[in-house]
Parts: sequence; C-alpha cells; structure tokens
Amino acid sequence: MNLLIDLTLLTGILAIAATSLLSRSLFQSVIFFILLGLTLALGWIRLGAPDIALAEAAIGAGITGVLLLDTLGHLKKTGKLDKDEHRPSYPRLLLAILSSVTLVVLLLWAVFHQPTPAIQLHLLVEEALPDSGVSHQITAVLLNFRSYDTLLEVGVLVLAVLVGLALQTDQHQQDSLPGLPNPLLHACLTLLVPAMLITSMYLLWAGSDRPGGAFQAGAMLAAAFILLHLSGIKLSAQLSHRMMQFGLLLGFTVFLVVATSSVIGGRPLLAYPDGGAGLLILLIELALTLSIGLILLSLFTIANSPPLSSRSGGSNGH
Amino acid sequence: MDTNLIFTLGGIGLCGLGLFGFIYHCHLLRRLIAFNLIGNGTFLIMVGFAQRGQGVTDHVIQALVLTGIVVAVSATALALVLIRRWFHLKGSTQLPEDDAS
Amino acid sequence: MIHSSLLLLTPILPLILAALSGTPKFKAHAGKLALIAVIPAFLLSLTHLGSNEISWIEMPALLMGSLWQIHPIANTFLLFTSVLWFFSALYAIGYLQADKRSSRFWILWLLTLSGNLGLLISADIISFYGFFAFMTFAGYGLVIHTGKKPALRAGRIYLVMAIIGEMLILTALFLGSAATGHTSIIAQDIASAIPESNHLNLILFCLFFGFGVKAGIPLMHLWLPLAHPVAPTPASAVLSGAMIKAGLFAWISLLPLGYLHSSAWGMMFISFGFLAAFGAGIVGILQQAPKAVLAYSSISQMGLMTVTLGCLFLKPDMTPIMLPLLAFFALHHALVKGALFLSVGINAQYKSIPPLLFQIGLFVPALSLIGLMGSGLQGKLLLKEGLYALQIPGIVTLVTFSALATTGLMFRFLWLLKGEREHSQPATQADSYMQMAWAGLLVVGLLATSLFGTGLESKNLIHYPMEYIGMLWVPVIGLACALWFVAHPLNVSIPQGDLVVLFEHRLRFPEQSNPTQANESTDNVALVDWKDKDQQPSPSASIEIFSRSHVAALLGVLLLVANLIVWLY
Amino acid sequence: MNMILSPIPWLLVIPLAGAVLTMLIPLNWRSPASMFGLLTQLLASLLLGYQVSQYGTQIYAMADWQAPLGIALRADGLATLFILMSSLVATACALYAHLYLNLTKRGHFWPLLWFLWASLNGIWLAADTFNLYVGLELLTFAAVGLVAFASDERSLEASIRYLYAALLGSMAYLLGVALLYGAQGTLAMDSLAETWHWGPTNQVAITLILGGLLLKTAVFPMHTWLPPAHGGALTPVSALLSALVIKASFYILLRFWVEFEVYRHLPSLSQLLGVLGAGAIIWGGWMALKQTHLKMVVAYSTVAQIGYISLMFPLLTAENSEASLMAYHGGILMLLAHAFAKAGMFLAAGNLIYCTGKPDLASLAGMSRYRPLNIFAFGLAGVSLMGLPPSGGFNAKWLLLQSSFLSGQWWWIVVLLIGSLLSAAYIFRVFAYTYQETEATDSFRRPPITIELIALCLSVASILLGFLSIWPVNVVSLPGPFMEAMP
Amino acid sequence: MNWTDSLPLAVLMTSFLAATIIFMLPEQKHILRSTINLGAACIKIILIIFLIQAVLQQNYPEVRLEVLPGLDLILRADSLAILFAGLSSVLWLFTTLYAIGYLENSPNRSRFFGYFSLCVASTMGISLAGNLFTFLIFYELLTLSTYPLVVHRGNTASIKAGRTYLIYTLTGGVVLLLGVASLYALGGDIAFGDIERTAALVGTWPELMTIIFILLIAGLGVKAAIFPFHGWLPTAMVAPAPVSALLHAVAVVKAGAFGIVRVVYDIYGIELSWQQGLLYPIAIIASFTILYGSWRALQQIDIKKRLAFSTVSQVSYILLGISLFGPLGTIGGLVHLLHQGLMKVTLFFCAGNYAETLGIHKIHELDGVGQRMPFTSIAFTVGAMGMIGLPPVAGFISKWYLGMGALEANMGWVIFILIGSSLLNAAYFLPVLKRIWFNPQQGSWPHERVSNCRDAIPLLLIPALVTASLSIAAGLFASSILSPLGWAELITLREYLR
Repeated sequence: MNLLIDLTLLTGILAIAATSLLSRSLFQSVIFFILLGLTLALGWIRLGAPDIALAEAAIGAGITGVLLLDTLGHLKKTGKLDKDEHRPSYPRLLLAILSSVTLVVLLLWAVFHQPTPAIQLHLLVEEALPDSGVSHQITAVLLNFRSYDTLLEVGVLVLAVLVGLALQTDQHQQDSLPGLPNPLLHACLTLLVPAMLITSMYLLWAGSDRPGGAFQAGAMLAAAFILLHLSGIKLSAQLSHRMMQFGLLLGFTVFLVVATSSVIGGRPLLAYPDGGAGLLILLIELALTLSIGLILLSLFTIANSPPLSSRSGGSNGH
Repeated sequence: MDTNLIFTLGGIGLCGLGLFGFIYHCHLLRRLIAFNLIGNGTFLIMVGFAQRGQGVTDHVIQALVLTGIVVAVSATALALVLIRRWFHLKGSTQLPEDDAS
Repeated sequence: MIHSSLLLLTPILPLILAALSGTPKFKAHAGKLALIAVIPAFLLSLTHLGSNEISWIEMPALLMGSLWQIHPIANTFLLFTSVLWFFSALYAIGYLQADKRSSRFWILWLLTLSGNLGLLISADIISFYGFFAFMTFAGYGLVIHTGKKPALRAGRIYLVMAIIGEMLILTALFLGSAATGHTSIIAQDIASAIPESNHLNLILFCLFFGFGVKAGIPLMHLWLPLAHPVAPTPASAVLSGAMIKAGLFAWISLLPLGYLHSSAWGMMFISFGFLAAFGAGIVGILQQAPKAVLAYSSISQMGLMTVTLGCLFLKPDMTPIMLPLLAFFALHHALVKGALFLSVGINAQYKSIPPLLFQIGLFVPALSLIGLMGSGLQGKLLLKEGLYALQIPGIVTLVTFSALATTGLMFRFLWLLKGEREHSQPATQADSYMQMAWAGLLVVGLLATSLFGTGLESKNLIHYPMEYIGMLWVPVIGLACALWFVAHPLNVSIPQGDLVVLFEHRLRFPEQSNPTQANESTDNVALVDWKDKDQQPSPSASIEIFSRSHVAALLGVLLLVANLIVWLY
Repeated sequence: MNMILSPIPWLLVIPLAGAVLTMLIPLNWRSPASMFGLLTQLLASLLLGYQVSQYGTQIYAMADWQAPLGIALRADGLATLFILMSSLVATACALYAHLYLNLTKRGHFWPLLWFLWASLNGIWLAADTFNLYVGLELLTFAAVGLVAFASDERSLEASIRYLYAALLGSMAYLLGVALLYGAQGTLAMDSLAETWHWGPTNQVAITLILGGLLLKTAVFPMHTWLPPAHGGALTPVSALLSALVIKASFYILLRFWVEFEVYRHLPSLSQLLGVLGAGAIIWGGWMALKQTHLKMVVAYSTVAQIGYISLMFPLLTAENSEASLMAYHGGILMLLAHAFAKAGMFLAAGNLIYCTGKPDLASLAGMSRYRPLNIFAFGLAGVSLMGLPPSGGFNAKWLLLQSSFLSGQWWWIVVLLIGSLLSAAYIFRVFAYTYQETEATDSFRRPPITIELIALCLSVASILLGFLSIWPVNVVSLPGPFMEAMP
Repeated sequence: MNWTDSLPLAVLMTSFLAATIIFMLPEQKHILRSTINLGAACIKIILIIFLIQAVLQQNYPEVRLEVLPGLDLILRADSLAILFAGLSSVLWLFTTLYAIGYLENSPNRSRFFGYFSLCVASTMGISLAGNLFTFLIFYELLTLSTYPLVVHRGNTASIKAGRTYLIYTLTGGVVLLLGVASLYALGGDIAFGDIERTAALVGTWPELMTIIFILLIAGLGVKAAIFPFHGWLPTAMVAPAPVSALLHAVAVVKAGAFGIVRVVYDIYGIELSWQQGLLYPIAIIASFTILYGSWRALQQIDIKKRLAFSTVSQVSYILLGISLFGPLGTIGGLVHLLHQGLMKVTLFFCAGNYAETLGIHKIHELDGVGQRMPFTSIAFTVGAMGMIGLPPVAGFISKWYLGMGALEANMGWVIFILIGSSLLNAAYFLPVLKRIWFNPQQGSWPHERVSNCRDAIPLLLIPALVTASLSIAAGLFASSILSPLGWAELITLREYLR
C-alpha cells in the first residue's frame, strides 16, 4: 500500500515536473511548479520529514510560487512575455539531453552502490539532545549543533534582501502594482490573516518539541504579510524605512549578539551558557521568525517594484 | 523498494529534468524553475539517500534540507529581482545568445 | 734620456701639432707647425747617424707593452723620411697658399707624418701596425685632397687596396705572434720565429702582399699610379718617397731575413721585383701625366729593392751586409724621387728661375735616379756590389738592364714636362717656398752620400772611371730607344693604374641593377641623379657602391686564396 | 590557550557584525565604522597568522560541539595564508572603493563587502562540507550583489549569468555532499577522510563536487560567465571577484582533492583538470588578446590564470613526492600572486578607465605619459601575471616547471611556456596602447593619487612576493591533516 | 658580516631607489631629477670602486635571500661581475648625462628616466647575479624595463618595434627559463662557479645537459643578437639615441653575451664545454653572425640601423672569444665586452648628436658634417676606427686577443673571420668617415636646431668625447693593471687556475 502511494507520488512528481518544464505556457509552468511543491510536501511527509513538508509547502511552493507568479504577472503586463522566446538550438538540446542523462546515470549508479555509512550521526544527536535545550531534534540541530550554518543561512537571506535593496537604489519606490480592490479578498483577509499569525506563532512555539520552527513560522508570517501587501495594505510603506530595516535585521542581529556574547563569556562561538540554551534558542527563534517574515516580504516587494533607471546609479565610475 | 529509495529516485529524476531544462531553456524564468527543480531533486536525494543509508529518520539531514530550502528561496528571489531589472532595462527575458549555461 | 724623449716626441709631436693646427689660433700657421713636426725625428736620426747604438724606450702600459727603438737601418729610414717630409712641407706651404681647405690638409699631413715616423721607430708589431694604419688612413685624405673626380677614384682604389693590405698584414701578424708561442709581439722575435711556424708560407704570403700594397709590387700596385698624379704635389712626393718605403721597412723588420733560406720565396720576390722593374718601365713610358710616369718609376725602383730582398732569401747569411745598402738605396730613391715630384710643381714656374738652373734642377735628379750621378750613382753601385757578392747568376745583369727602364721613364718624364711648359699650362707665380724646398731637396739628394752615407764604405768613382762607363751603356741604349720612339710615336697609351681599369669595369657593371640600391626611396635616387649631373658627383655614393658589394667580393676571393693556402700547406 | 584570545571567531563575527552595522547606521557613518572593522580584521588575521605559525594548526569547535555532530573550524597553514591574503586584498579594495564610490554607492557597498568577507573567512576556515555549501552560497550572493551593483545593463547581464552559473555549481556541490553523507553519514571533512572508501557513490560525489566547483571557479569550458561578470563590475568589485571570490571554490576543490586523496585514486581526473587548465591558459590568453575593452582583457586573463592554477592538480599526482610538493607550493603561490596581481591590475585598469572615461583600449593612447604611476602599477601586476621575474607569479611558475620536470610530465611545460608568452602578448598589447600618442587633445580626468597608490601597493605586493615566497611556502607546509594527506 | 657584504645590494639599490624616486617626482622637477640621476650614478661608481678593491683582495661580497626552499637569490661580486658592473656604471653616468641633454624640452622625462634607472638596476642585477636563477630574474626585468624605453616615442613605428622587441626577447626568455628550470630540476640550485656539480651532472646525463646548454645559449642568444635571433635589434632603433646607446652598448646585448659567458665559464666550465664539443658550434654561429651582421650593415642607409647591424656583428666577437678554448680567447671575449660597449656607445652618442643638432638620420646626409660638428665627428671617427680594429683604439686589442686565442685553440680559420669582418667594417665605416670629413656639404642640413654652439650642445658632446677618449685610453693603456684588458686577464687567470 505504502509502496503504491510512494510510486504514485513518484510518478506524479516526475510528471508534474516534466509538465512544468516543458509546458508551452509559462503561466502553466509556474502553476505546475507550485503544484509540484505541494506534491513534494506529501512526499516529505512520506519520508518522515514533516518539518520539511511544512517548509516546502510554505516556502518552496508558497513563497517561491508567489514570487514567480508575481514576476510572471509583471512580465505579462508589459506584453512581451513570449515574444522573444525562440526555440533553443539543436546542439543545445543535444547538450541538455546528454548532460541530464549522464547525471541521471551517474546518480543511479551512485545510489545503487550505497555503502553502509560508518557514522550514525542520528545516534550522536540522540545522545546530545538533552544538552541542547530543546527536545525536537531538528531544532536542536538547526539552532544548537549546527547553529553556525543557520547563522550563515540567515545571513544569506539578509544578503538577498540587501542585494535587492542595493539594486533598488531609491528607498521610496512606488509599487507598480496597485492594490487589488477585491472585496472578497478583503473579506477573506480579515479572517485569514489572524489565523495565519496564530499558526505562525504556534509553529514557532511547537518548534521546540515537534515539527515547526522559526523558518516555517517565518514563512507563514511572510505569507500573511504578502497577502496584506497584495490587498493594498503595505507594510513596507507604513513602517518607516529605518524600522523596516531594523526588523529585517533583528533576527540576524540577535543571533549574532548571542553568538558573540558566548565568545565574550569565554566559550566558543555560539555556545550557549549552561541551562540557558532553551531560552536563548527561543529568543533567537522569535527574532528570526519576525525577520524571516519581513525578509520574505521584502524580497517580494523588492522584486515587485521596478527599479530606478540605471542613469541614477553609478554616477561615479563604471 | 522502500520509500527512501523511491524518493531518492524521484530526486534523481527531478535533478535530471531540472538539468535538462536549465541547459535547454533560454528563458530566464524557465531556467529558474528548472533550477528549483534541481534543488528539490537534490533535497529529495539528500533525505532519501541519507535515510536509506542510516535506516532511520535522520534529523540532521532534514535540518540541512531546511537550510537548503531557505537558501533556494533566497536565490530564487534574488534571481527574480535581477530578471525583472533586466527585463525592465532590456525588455528581454533571456540573455544575449552568446553562450549556453 | 734625451733619446727617450726624442723617441717619444717623434710620433707624438706631429700628433700634438695636428691637434693644435685644428684650433683657430694656429690655423694660419699650420704649415710652419708641419715643419717643426719633423724636428724630433730629424734630431733623433742625426744623433744616431753612423753609430751602431740602439736606443729604445719601453712602455709596458701602452697598448700591449710597446717598445720603441731606433737602430741603424731604421735610422736611415727615419733620416730620409724626416728630410723628405720637411722639404715637402716647405713646398706645401707655398703650394697650398691659395687653397681654402689647407687647414684640413695640414691636419692630415701631420697625422700621416706621425704614422710614418712612428712606424719607423716601432719595434713591436702592435704600435707598428697602429702607426702603419694611421699613416694609411690619414694618407687617404691627402690623396683625395682636391676632391675632384679622378682624385676620388684614386682615393677609393687606394683605400680598398690599403684595407686589403691591412688585413693581410694583420693575418700575418696574428700568425707571426702565434709563432712565437703567443709570448712576444716584438718584430724581431717574430721575424726569427716565423721559420718555425706551421703557417710559414701563409705568413710570408700575407707579409709579401700585405706590405706589397705599400711597396707597390705588381698586382698590388694598382693604386700607386692613380694616387700619385692626383694628390697634391707635396703629398705625392711623400707618398712616393717616404710612405712607399714603409712597405720596404716593414719587410725588412718582419720578414725572416737571415733566418730562412727558401729558394721558392726568393724567386718569388725576385721575379715580382723584376716584373715591377721592367713592367712598370714599359707601362710608365706610355703614360700621359708626368706624375704618373714618376709613380711607375717608383714601382720600378721598388722592384729593384724587392729583388734585393729576394736575394736575401737565397743567401741569408749576407743579410747584415745587404740591409744597410738597401736602406741607403731607399734613402737615395726617396730623396731623388721627392725632388722629381716637386719639380712637377716647379715646372709651371720655370719662368721665374734662371733657365740653366732650372734645367740642372730637372736633369740632376733624373740622372741620379738612373744611376749616373750623385747619390744614385753611389746607391746603385753599392747595391750591385752587394748583389755581386751574393753570387746569384743573372741578377746583376738584370739590375743593370733595369736602368734601361728608368732611363726611358725619366726621358718620358722630362719630355712630358717640356710638353707642358710649351703647350698647356700658363706659367704661374713664382713661389719662394716651393722653390726653396725644391732646391733644398735637390741639394740634399745630390749630397746624400757625403751627408748621410757615413756608415757605408763609399767608393769614390773617380778612382774607377771604367766602372762609370760600364754603367753608362745601358742608359745610352735607353736614350737611343727613347729618341727613336720620339721620332716614331706609337700612339699607344695605357690608362693610369693599368689593371685596375679592367677590374673596375668588370666589377662596376652589375651595380646598375643592384636591387638594394633601387629600393631606396625614389626621391633619394633623384637626389643622386642631380648630383651626378652637377659638377660634384656623388663620389661617396659610388664608393659605397663599390665597397658595398665588391669589397665583399674581394673578401671572398681573399678568403678563398687564404684557405687554399692553408689547405695546400 | 584561552578561547577568548583565539582570533578565529572574530574573523567571522567582525565581518558579520560589520555587515549588520553598516546596514543600520546612516550612510556617512558607514565608512568610518568600516575602517575600524578593516583594522580589527587585519589585526585578527595577523594574530591568527602568528598563532598558527607558532602553535600549528588550530581546531575550533563551533558551539562547543565536536566535529561529526557540530561544526568545526580549522585554521591550518593553508587556511591562514588565505585569510591573510583575503584580508590584505580586501582591505586594499575596500579602501579603494571608499575613495572611488560616491556616498550612496559606498553605503550599499560596505554591507556587501562585509558579507563577502565573512563568507570568505568562513570558507577558508571551514572543515565541514555542508558549511562550505552555505558559505559558498553566501559568497555567491554577495558577489552577485556586488556585480549587479554597477546597475547598468552589462553588469546586470553579467550578474544574472554569474548567478545562474553559481547556483548550478552550488547545487551540484550540494548533490555531491548529499551523496557523501548518504555514503558515510558525516559531513565533517576530518571524519569523512577517516572513513573514506572509494565506492561508486564517492566517486560520483567527487565528480559532482568537482563539476560544481569547476563551474564556480570558471575553469575553461565553464568560464563563459566570468569575463562579463568580472569585466562589467565596478572596479573594486572586479578586483575582489577576480582576486578572492573565484579562489574560494578553488580552495574547496583543493581541499577535497588532497584531504580525500582524490589525486591518488582518480589520477585521470587530475589529468583532465590539467587539460582543462591548459585549455583555459590558451583560450583565455587568446581571448584576452582579442578583447577591445580593457577590463575584459583583464577578466580573460583571470580565465587563463585559473588554468595555470589548475595545472597543479595533475602535478600533484606525481610519484615523486618532492615534485608534488613543489606543485602544491607552486599552485598556492600562483594563487596568491594572482590575487595580488589581479587586484592590482583591475584597480589600475579602473583608474585608467576613470581617466579616459571610456572602457576601450584605443582610448588609452597617451596614458603612459599622463599617468605613469598607474601604468607602472599595471605593468608590475602584469609582470607577475606573465610570470616574469621577479614576481610571485614567476616563482610559482618556476615551481610548476620544476615539478613538471621532476614528475616527467613535460607536456605541462609546453603549456606553461606558451601561456606565459600569450599573457605577455595581451598585457603588452595594452601597454602598446598606452604608449601611443595621438593628435587628439587630452581630456583626461585626474584620479586622486591615493587610489593609484592602492593599485600600486597591490602590484608591488605581487612583485615582493617574488622575494618573500619562502614565507607563504613555509606557512602552507605547516603540519596538519592537509599536509599529512599530501603525497 | 663584513660591511662590504652589503655592497652588491647597495649597488643594486642605488638605481632602484633612483628609479622609484624619479617615478614619484612630478614631471616638471627637471633639476631635481637630474640631480638624483647623476648623484645615484656617481654613488654607484664609488660603490663599484669599493667592490673592485674588495675583489682585488680576493674577497667576494655576497648577499643571499632564500626565495623558495632550496632556491636562493644571490648577489655576489666576483671579478667577472665587476667587469660588467663597472662598465655599466660608468656608461650609465655618461648615458644619463647625454640623455639629460638629449631629452631637454621633450615630454615624458619622468617616465623615461625612471625606466632608464630601472634598466640600469637590472643590468647591475645581471652582473652581480650569483646563480642562474638570480640572473634570470634580472634578465627578464631588463626586458621589461627596456620596453617602455623602446616605445618611448609612442608613434606607430616605435610601438611596432616594441612589439618585435618583445616577441624576440620574451620568447628568448621563455627558452632560457626552460633551460634554467630544467637545469635546476636536474641539479638543484647551482651557484656560478660551482662547476664540479655540473660536471657530475654531465657525467650522469650527457645528452640532457647538452640540450640544456643549447637551450640556455639560444635563450641568451636572443638578447646577444646572434644570427637567427638578431631581428629585434635593428628595429629597436626607433628609440631615442640614449636608449639605443644603452640597448646596444651596455644593457641588453651585453646582458645576453654576459649570460653566455656565465653559462660557459661558471656553469659548465670552459674545459668541460670544450670537452663536450659545445664550444665549436658557438664559434661557428658567432663567426657567421659576425660576417652576416657586417654584411647587412653594409646595406643600411640609416645611420642607426647601420650601427645596429654593426652591433649584431660585434657582439658575436664576444661569443667568439668565449668559444675559443684558451686564456687568450677568453681574454679577447671578455675584454671586447667592455671595449665594444665603450665604442658603440660613442658611436650612438654621435649618431644622436647628428640627429639632434642637424636632423641627420641617413648616411648620405652626412656630407661635410665634419666641418660643422668637428668634435662629434672626431668622436665618431674614433669609434669607427675602433670598430674596424685599428690601434690604438680599444677594438684592436680585443681583435688581437681573439686572433691569438683562435690560434691557441687551433681554430685558425677564425682569423679569416676576423679579417673578413674587419674588411666589412672598414667597408661600411670608411665611406661614412669619408662623407663626414671629405665630402662638401650638400645643400642645407635636414633639420638644424638653432643654437649658438658650434657643435652639439655640451651635454650631448661631452659624453661622446669622454667615451671616445675612454675607448682610446682602454686601447692605448691596455697593459696597465686597471684597464679592461688587465681586468679581463685577472678574471681569466682565476678562471683557468680553478
């Protein structure tokens, strides 16, 4: 039975992916991509990774999909979407087929010759879990055992926003998209947004002992923000620029401060003081959730807003 | 034929498809989608393959995949910012045709 | 001490004076400087006259360790060289009075003088070679002084021959010095070491032909009849009188005379010598220019000296006796030939001189050269006596017969002078400097025996009248022939420089189509054309043309010959 | 040793904090703050250099969790050298940027620079494969941001190209890491090396990682994204990218290659890398020769130089251990010299373009008269790139040559020599342009002398490296896991 | 640590510092720049005098720096080094003086003098190098620092010439690098004079060492302009006169020749090279180059071009001397290194004077210039006479020793090469002299510079006269102990007694 589900899922995933790739219509591609994300979420659950399933649904399918769709809409609006899309050349097709087949063969070869791993990392995790301050392994890994990765990862997020902001060159940009004056949406929003906020809080809270955590919570928050934004309630415009920035950076800053304080306290970087791990992790997660929400929103709005023309930038040098 | 293997294979398929699309397509959005396919495939392989080896649910790799997903979405967002800028400046959705990937 | 300083001054004073005469202050008095320049040399030779003392000065830091010395043979050469240069300079003061380029002439004159004097006192080959080259190249300037077309042509050929000569000499010097085991550069050592060298024949070949250029041996003489007529008269005098003897002097110093008995080389020298003596006579008689006749006469006379040297290869042990005689003969020839050359210039001034004196002045050196009077008589007698003593059959007879050629030449010379007086040239102003110099040289030449012949056992011919008559018959025959020719003119003339004409035409021909020349920018060519049409041809262009491809051709031939010799021996 | 005295965390914290801080504080405060940051960063690097050279390799367990579970940082000789290199070059570029950019641009530049720096330091110190991935991504984003920063068409196109290539590369790397983890259950490099066994999985993993990193390093057939990115960016950015950023992926490759003894088990792959390097040398040189824009010449030169550096891989496989050590030293030295020289060259080129106001070569006429110092800086950098003595480049080339001789792989000699001729050709081509005198009146802008001096300093550093090569060579030879894995 | 040990470094540094300061100076500070230049040159000469003293006392100052493991940068002043360093330092002084005069009122002097000093610094490095690696470093540095001088004028011709120059020298450099690197790969760091090591290597790998020898000689031969590699030299003539003088007389060609000297004497050792039969081919190539260069010189109508081909020919004299096994040949080769430098620099100075004062570039324009510029013409005459090999100018001394050396080495045919070359030299110099002194002036001068001097301006004239006098003095007082010949004999003595 399980096998059947798995195989169906597998077939579905591949089919959807193929459709998404090869579909003539770009819109269709994006839709199928979002669909793929959702299907994958199922797959993740089958793999016993509900955290990833959540993240996939919220981030992989949700945020990415929204971003893609929004861009698509923008491109559509200018009407030049498919015009200059010519058929790729024959050699390119050949190259593509060749490389993907090679990749697949290589991967298959690798997968079917899998040796037994010498190290059972999950045993180590189990062993160290009590010292981590949280009871959920994933959160422990993310925010304690491998918190350094997470720190850098948040850095990546911040950086993405930063690049967007830097490219924007002017902070007081008007959105090109007007708010959607859709009363139905408005009505939905009044119900949906609070629910999403609560979900987000719950996910955050749950993260310490069961699936959930800052990223999923942040994604949920972001989704709420984006919905608000789409409905014309523009968070970024209402918050002052400085506040917005502070919000964006809050998570990262808190993380960094905690990390540094441990160094000042004579411990290695990111090492939590004895017994304070749980609290500090929660603090970090809280800040992260807010920041991730804002960051994802910013990514959306930045992508959304057309940049200033290049003439205003680069006055000094090339 | 356990779940892990099946999804690993699924990941392989996604990677193959994604790579194909990434090379084959010129349209920047399509290539971005292809990239995301590769990403998803990779994540599947990561988890599936690791868990197949370990024989149990591996939380470490799941945490890593979470990180990976976040990074991927950042990358997508960044790429979209650039693409839209590019589109705004040049009115084109693909790069000048002087090379493949 | 005094000798050392005189030795030093001999070549250096002329150099200093040359530098001085370049300055504006001394420019006008350059001629007088030239007179002063020979004084150290003259004094040096006077102090050594008749003594067998050898003075030397060693300068280990100079070049590769120079040794300058004066020995009896060199002294004789130094003597006549200084005397001749002195009188020629005196003559030149008058000769160049109207010449705008006299300044340049005097500088070159002094430089040439320095070289000529220096080579006579150099005992090491390096200084010798240096002075020799110096003389040669500075002498070029004297040859082409007038800047006219024939002068430039002569200069060109002079230069080419001289360079070939220099290179042959250098080869000989390399091999010679190597023959001493790379130890010595003293001429004497080299001369004695040459017979042991592996490259004996090559060395002798190079020495013979190398210095033969200066000494005017056949084949190497080409430049002589060209250069002498075109050079200013005083320059011709020193060229023909003094510088030509530099070749002889070099032979005397460097040939292994007395160390080597080689009949082959002896015959080589003798045959070339006689070829010169007679051949030059025949060619010279057919010349149109008086100075050319004199030039051939010089070749002829040098031939006699070559013959003498050749004899020394046959009888090496006679060397110590023969060399002083040879030197004296050279002295005689230098002074007399100098006087004859100067008379060419005086010829135009005949009106200002009492006719009798003038005729005496013309005839005395001519007769002297033939061997009938004064130093010539003495010189020839001594030479013949020496040759007798060598006991080589036929030599003396042939030498005697060579007087035939000399007679013919002298007759021709005087005849041409007479012709000039009668026809072409308008008489020029009398010039006291020139006449003084002429007269002085005449007197010195005539009295050379009594003045300078102290070291030689002179024979008073008055005691042997029959001998005199014995010497007389050849010139008489010569005179008779000459008179016959005057009556029956042959209408044959040989161009100056005889063989060179053949070479020149042969070599010049392909030059017209020389592609590199044509490739030069066109306006350049136009410039050359213009120059050609004008009074001033582009001489250097032609010399470059000549040198460019044909020096190389000559070089090729030379190398070929040299290699052949190397392989043969 | 006291934990607080270890500079390792500070090497990461300072740039990250710098990034946050410079994003938050007002524009005109950002430069002074950054200057302070630069100083501390330099001090930290020097301190690390001192500590490592005194006490040897240092392991730093992040969050106090030991390696297979937690993430370890490792400062061995190689890492220390790279930290120092990046500190010096980045400081120079930062100072340059401070003088070169206007206030707003500068304001945005600083956080990007700090992120870049943090990621670089992270990569140099990393001893964990997944951590390297995150570091690479951070680096990519910062670099792409910096490229796109010029906000004109060219730079935008270049940044997209760069981003796509880099993302694909990272993904391939991640896939490789996934396979490795699946096969061995660990991510830490030390434990990976300990439990390594050459099954198909690991081979495929290494191939994927290799592919990804090659793409990110822009090794020959995958180099096409590089010239526009490096040539189109703002001058200090180009310098940073060429000097440091591409080195990061190369560094990772090198670590994998040596620590997992890839050179021993996959020698053919090493040869392949060498062939690619050779291709890069020749193709890059040839393309550089054909460019009409100054910075493109320099950018293609980077392609060629990467080729040089890759030549160390086939030479590492030499049976003669002396030869492989020489190859290692040569490669590292080449990398180091290239960092300084290329940064110097880009900055000098930027100054020239600043003067003429045009990016093309032809407008450089008369430049060597107008800005001799600048041309001199360009030339010195060129000397090192050409591999002419005295310069770090030369010493590196020398070592590679010696290594090829000793290992009997003579064909690389040919490549090396042809390559240096080619590089001489394109560099002197630029020179020839600067020496040209045209009738056109000079209407040049005069750059401040300070930015010229910065370029000069970097170039001089690459030359000085020729005299001081012994120091880096000694540092990278410090004992540690890496050196133990060396043949 | 003796204080003299730092002398080699100091010698190098004088020029380096001068170069650096000059680069920094603004264009307008002409007087300061000249002062620095001349001051550095004088200091350098003084330092060299100290070095000479040290070397005479058999004390060889040395500076070492470890660049790479087992690879040292060595600056060492041995007698051979002093020979070249002395020449360079003396000629640098005069060339600088000349250049100051020559470039008066022309742009880009800062650049020019900077690279000029750098060029001299590298020459110093070449002369003081203590092993092949150090030599290689400075050898390449020389290439680099002369390039800006060659293209200094910035017109199309000079840029083209610069390219040719680079193609030749860099290719040569690569070949040299190959040779040096392979030698090092075989035998490690071999210091100059360590010929036992090489002997051992030759014993082990005779063929390989022969190939390396060929590589080294070919690489160095490019700068020394031996026959197939001489093409850059005439094209580099577009450079300003002081540069040509520097290129041809001191720095570049001599660097190549000096390198060959080093390789033959101090790496392989003269006896070994002879036994291996390595010298004979060099002799043949050198001989051919001698004749070929002269032959080509004959065909030139440009003064500097003619001089350039003359250089091609003359530098091979040095090689010829090296290839003659025996002390005399060695002396000849070494001493010609100096003599040719002095004479050629004189000739180039004069050519520059003609060009600068009267605008004369072509030979046919020289007619009658002796009247107009007598002193320059005298200097030119001296140089030309030296080239032909007439005593007492220095050229004869070298030629003499070469000839003697050839006979000593039983290579008699070399004599004919020397003779032939002298003939050709005479053929291309004498007509020029004749034009200068004996031809009347043709029309007006091409481009006469207005000045109230009778000859060239003093700054141009004095160096020419001084070098002319030096070349006479070097010949005239050849046998004194401090003359070039004396020094060459000293070196040779040490070489053959080793």
